[in-house]
Amino acid sequence: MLEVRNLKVSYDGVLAVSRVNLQVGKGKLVALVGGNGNGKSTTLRAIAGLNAADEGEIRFNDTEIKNVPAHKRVPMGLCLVPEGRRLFARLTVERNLELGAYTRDDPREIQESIDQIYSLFPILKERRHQLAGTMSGGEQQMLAIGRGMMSRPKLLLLDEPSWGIAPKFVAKVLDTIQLVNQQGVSVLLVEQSLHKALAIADYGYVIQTGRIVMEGTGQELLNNEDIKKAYLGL
Amino acid sequence: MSFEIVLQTLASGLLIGLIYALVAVGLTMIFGVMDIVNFSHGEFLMFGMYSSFWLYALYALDPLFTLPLTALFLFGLGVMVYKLVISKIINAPMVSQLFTTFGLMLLFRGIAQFLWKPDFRSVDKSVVSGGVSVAGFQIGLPQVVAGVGAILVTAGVYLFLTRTKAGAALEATAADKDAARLMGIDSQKMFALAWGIGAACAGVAGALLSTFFPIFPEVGANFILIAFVVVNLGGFGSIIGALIAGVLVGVIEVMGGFLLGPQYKLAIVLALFLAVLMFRPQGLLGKA
Amino acid sequence: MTLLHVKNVTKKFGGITANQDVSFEVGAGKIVGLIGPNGAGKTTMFNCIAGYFPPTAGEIWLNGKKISGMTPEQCARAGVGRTFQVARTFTSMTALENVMVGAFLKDRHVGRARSISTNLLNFVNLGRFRDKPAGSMTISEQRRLAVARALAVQPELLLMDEVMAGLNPTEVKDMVDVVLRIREKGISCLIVEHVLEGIMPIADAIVVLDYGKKIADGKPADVSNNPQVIAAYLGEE
Amino acid sequence: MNNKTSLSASTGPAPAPHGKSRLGLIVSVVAIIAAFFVPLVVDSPAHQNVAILILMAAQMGVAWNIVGGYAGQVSLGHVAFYGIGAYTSTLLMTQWGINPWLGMLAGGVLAAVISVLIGWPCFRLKGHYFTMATIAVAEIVQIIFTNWEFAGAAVGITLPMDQQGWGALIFSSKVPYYYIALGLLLLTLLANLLIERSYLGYYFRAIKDEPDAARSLGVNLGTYKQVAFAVSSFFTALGGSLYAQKELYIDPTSVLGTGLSIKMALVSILGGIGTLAGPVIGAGVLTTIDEGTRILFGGSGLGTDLIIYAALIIVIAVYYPTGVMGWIKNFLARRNARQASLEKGE
Amino acid sequence: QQEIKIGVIYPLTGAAASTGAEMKHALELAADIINNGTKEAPTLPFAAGGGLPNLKGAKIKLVFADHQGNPQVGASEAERLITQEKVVALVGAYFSNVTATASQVSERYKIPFLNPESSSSTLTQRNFKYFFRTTPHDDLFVHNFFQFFKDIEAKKGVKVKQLGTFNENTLWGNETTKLETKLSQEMGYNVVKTITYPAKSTQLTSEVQTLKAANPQVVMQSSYLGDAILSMKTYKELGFSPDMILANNAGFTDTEFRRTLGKDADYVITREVWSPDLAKNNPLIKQVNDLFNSRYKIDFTGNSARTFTGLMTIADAINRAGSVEPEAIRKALIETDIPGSKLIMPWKGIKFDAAGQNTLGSGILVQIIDGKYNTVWPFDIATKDVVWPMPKWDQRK
Ligand SMILES: Nc1ncnc2c1ncn2[C@@H]1O[C@H](COP(=O)(O)OP(=O)(O)OP(=O)(O)O)[C@@H](O)[C@H]1O
Ligand SMILES: Nc1ncnc2c1ncn2[C@@H]1O[C@H](COP(=O)(O)OP(=O)(O)OP(=O)(O)O)[C@@H](O)[C@H]1O
Ligand SMILES: [Mg+2]
Ligand SMILES: [Mg+2]
Repeated sequence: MLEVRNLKVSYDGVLAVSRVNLQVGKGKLVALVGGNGNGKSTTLRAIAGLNAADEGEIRFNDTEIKNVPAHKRVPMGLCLVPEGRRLFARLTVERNLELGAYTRDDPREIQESIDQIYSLFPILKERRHQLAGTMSGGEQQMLAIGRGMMSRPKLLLLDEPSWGIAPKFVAKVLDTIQLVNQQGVSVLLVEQSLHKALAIADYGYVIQTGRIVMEGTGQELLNNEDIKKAYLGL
Repeated sequence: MSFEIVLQTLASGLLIGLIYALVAVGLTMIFGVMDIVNFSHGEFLMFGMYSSFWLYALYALDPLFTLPLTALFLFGLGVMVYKLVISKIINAPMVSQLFTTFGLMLLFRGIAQFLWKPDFRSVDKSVVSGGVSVAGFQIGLPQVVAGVGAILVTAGVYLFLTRTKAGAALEATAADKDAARLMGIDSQKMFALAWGIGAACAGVAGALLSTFFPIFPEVGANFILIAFVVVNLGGFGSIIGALIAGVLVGVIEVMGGFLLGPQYKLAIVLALFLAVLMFRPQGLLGKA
Repeated sequence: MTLLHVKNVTKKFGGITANQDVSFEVGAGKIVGLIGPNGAGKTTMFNCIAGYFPPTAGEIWLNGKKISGMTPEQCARAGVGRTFQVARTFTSMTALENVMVGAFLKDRHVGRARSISTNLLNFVNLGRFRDKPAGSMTISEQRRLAVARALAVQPELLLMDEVMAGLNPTEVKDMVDVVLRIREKGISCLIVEHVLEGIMPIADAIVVLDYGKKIADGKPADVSNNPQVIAAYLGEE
Repeated sequence: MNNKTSLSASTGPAPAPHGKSRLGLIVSVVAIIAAFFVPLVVDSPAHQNVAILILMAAQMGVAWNIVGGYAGQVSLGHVAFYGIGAYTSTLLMTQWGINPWLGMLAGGVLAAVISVLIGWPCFRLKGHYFTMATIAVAEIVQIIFTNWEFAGAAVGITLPMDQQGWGALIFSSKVPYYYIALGLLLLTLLANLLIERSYLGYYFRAIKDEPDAARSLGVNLGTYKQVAFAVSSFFTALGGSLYAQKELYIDPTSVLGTGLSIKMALVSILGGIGTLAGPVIGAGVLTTIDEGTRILFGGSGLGTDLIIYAALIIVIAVYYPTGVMGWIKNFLARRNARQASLEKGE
Repeated sequence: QQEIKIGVIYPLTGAAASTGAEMKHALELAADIINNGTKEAPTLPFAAGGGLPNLKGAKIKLVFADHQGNPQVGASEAERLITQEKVVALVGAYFSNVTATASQVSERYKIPFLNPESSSSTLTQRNFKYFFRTTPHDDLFVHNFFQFFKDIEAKKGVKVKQLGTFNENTLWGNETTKLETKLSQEMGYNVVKTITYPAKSTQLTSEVQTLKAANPQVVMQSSYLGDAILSMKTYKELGFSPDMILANNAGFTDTEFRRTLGKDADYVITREVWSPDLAKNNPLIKQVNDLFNSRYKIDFTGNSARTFTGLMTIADAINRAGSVEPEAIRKALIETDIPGSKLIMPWKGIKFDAAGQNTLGSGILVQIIDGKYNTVWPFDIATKDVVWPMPKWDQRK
């Protein structure tokens, strides 16, 4: 479904990602893990089209999308829930959700999706007329995830979805992701709670200083000694 | 001072205020969506006036009938300005944006002077001319038509922004253009649209003005300061705010000038404007 | 000895009550965790303590001085340092300069402020970013930078809002180290954190908020066994 | 917990601020020395006049830059202070025969005082609202002067030319004006340099970037914005006094017109906002373009000069949004990066 | 062959650019006549062509500069023209405030400055040695207004009592207002309303409203073109019909004023210094105007005619000086004595007093009737009888 080859991205001439190779199969849940500042977000942004790739290939459903502008990747079925949420702070919660469905047309179906999100995160329903920017950190994160799902993506890119979410809810968020995945949506997940992420992932990649240094199934990685030492603090 | 004079003054203020509103709507729209202050907005107005004038002078078409054409022409101009210039400075610091639109202002004036000479022109025989006298006071017919036009256009823009999908997309782009792209919104297109509509509003205002205001390359200078005050007073980005503020400014200007001395009419408007900002730093209808 | 005393603080936004009649204390040289579900009112409490919102009701005292009603800059002078949930970095300045802005509160001398700040950057393990534009750091790095910056005002109480979010367990451990060393300097810490591995082991006390109200208060071990806390926040594990 | 770090200051000498600034230092010293010799080399008064215009524009820009660039409070009403400077020294001299040097100082102080009256309410406004409020204030000031009989109203004031020399600050030669303008510019630059290097410079930039965060570090926004505003208006007013002494005629349109406010900002932006040398470079470029296009194309009456001038402004703003200084920095950074990557063998 | 450079400073861009363009044309025509001669106006000085005879046929070369309406730019340009272009004299600058700064520069350099059309009376009160002005100034013009009142009272038996002033808030408007107020008091007229309005207004409703409320018999108005047009439209719209609008030149004499307003411009009386119908008294006027018209497709106006005369005057002085030394030119200027018959102006001639002011200049009043300017005062040179009062708006056809 998604295939990234030799991806290279830089900021103002400084390389942030060099040589990233990864694949996400149809209906799979793939995790991308790594330490702080190693290029996870940059990789996701490049896939979504927010950062231009200097070199390499990004193939989505067998089409090369490297030069497709970000907004045209959405109707193709690609959606990124970005780091730092990037909500429309001055708009209401509901308006944010509606905008998530910008590429969709049928108002009734859109309403259904909104209701689905509301049942998933009841607080959003309660606060649907509050301005997104005044919601608490965790509430905003839920809204960001919800908004991302509104476009009915085929591949969902999630950048640290559990950021700032209370422990009780982290499980719920991850459950939700799994649920979405089981409904046929492929997921590429960047997550810091490694054990939780790798536990639900079909496959995982480890990124270090802009390169993929290790890959394997979730369980393999969890049991790897190097990983335990470097990332799990064991 | 008689009651009639008060009524008369109010009416005149209201009518010119509606024009201010229309000029300001375009400005506030561009600001609201892009956070860019367009110094060259008065020149869009000027181009609108010249467009009406030339259609009138060359083909004897009345500005009122060519209004859609003028609007279309200015829309195109706005889009073109966006594509050629503004799109390159979206991420630049606020001051360089000011600088660019200021340069555009000078450029447009220079171009107008180059193409059409510094002469004053006017549309002398419009289908609407002269005045009507209602209940003892007189108002100019062109002004009335312009006022009605201003209300219609403002309402149209408002409905477009609040009731259509494109309006929502504009709003989203305004809030966070990267996030909007992630929703599948073509932010470039939205910005171009904002400039198109903004310029078209100014163009329509110019067309409506051309039936009673002299036309010359620097005419924008007469309106731009007032337009800025109106946009601010209404709250940057607020269409309804611009409408209310426009009328308010028009009435205060005429009334204040009449009561306290015409030489201070602008000072009165500005002072009241500052006073309002002290209590509502975000303007009347602006969001904090 | 109590350093911070929050007395019956209530904060409302229009119809929403973000904090309701919350009271707790932070002892001198102690680490206190402030936890609770999303939207419980933790960040709001921080904003009240640091002077960003005046409480709707109640009072806040620091070191025997009433600080509720003060402006943020007065609170900073009174000894409150803070970080923000959204990083709020001075993006056009380097990492070092960011910290120096804080250091100037106590010492206007540029050279001294610079050396204090260099030390602080190393202290939070960001030494290598010293002369880099702070805007190019990742979000989690920027939050750590904010810790150094807040430390530079030489506070008596440091408020940290989710500085461990976005860190993997190893990095969390490093950050825990940093927090412990802050306490060693005699600075009290009030920490909002969802990463429990980061806060539970080191906190001297935990305060739990839910829907704006305090539902528990005490030693970490007690709090984590409190059924109400489990139901509202921790979830069954 | 091995590497214990001390929070207290180490008393050793502070490391040099920026290694790269050494080049800047050399260039500046050479430029300043060269500036002293300009009138000796350039003997045409018209060219000297252009040089003076550049220095005066630079001085305005440097003064504006303190509040508009460093502190990020974009004032487009600074001409009010310029006018206050011009009118104060002129009125003091024509009405009471007070020496223009004193008048200049008085104008500066008065402008600073008035800046407090303006700043106190206006600094509650943010971004474009602040900018617009400053424009409004300046317009009001202009209207007041246009109608104020004592200050010559719209007619303006002609300065008497009967006394000349350093005491009266009026000369028939251009050279003294050149050195006065240069001295004023250097003084303004010095003030700017001291600010930039002191805590104030850091505070100003912090306020510009993230006012809320600055507050958490004990920075009182109102106070420090006001400090920047007052210093800036003080120096702007000095420039205004010099204008009056040089042109010997002032009226509301020439020393209180909005165009001048914009020019102050333009000069800084063009050169590089929030940098020391930026406005000076900007003034050089802008004045040259301005004078050049007018001299080359202004006689035609077709507005060609305006078109070329405007087009140049736009091109510069679009392609070098951070000004000449930004371009230089970028250039150096890129070169360094290239060298670094060469060394790494990438 | 020698070339004599004369610097000319006018507003070639900016708000007054259209007037600037007319004056530029007038100067070009004058220079061309001097250099190449003309057969159409044989009695005009230098009509033989071939440059300045006393300087071995040296040609005049005009060096144009644009002051953009900005006093500082005016001064810089003067500085440049004098020191760079080495001009021997300056001509300019239309706007009184620019003339003020530019002539200050020429005074410092001891270069003659000939001002053909700025009317601020203060300009010749500065004790300048190198400043000469051919046009009469506002003092005289305003006096003309009141003389006209006296004359028309005597001739037509109308009583002018209530005056209103309507002047823009600039140097020019302000000085005029002061003079008008002063003279009304001296001559027993009652000013019922004094309005100074900000130039470049978007609307003049409040002003006209105020004026209308005061109900003056005659409005004395000083406005540039845009405001002149706007005010006339507002008068009509608000139905304000005074007995007479007595305009102080500027916008009201601009070609565009009539073209724009058409019939609505009729009956306005404006102070002038020149009018084509004066050709009746002086054939030169028609000849030169025809030349101008055939070349630029426009007629002379008061401004361009004065500017033309200005250049002729300086050329005359240089020729008599027989030298390009500024000092010699100044001397020659002081001795200037051109008779009225050699001018295209309705003046008795040109002769400067110690302050540099031409003492033989005078003004006329013209009234627009059927879209044409007709000299109506002084009565002895009038080409048409004055229409008084002007018809009310609703009684016009
Ligand atoms: N806007 C930017 N400008 C310059 N450099 C940047 C920018 N954003 C990120 N970088 C740099 O690129 C590198 C990779 O950053 P990225 O955000 O992809 O890391 P990450 O793996 O997502 O880290 P984290 O876990 O902190 O989110 C970092 O060294 C960072 O400093
Ligand atoms: N300015 C505001 N206007 C309206 N509601 C607000 C405002 N600020 C906060 N709230 C609401 O108050 C409640 C408490 O918010 P707060 O940010 O304090 O939560 P929190 O405990 O920090 O949550 P999180 O862990 O998710 O960051 C939330 O429901 C939030 O939506
Ligand atoms: Mg990241
Ligand atoms: Mg929070």
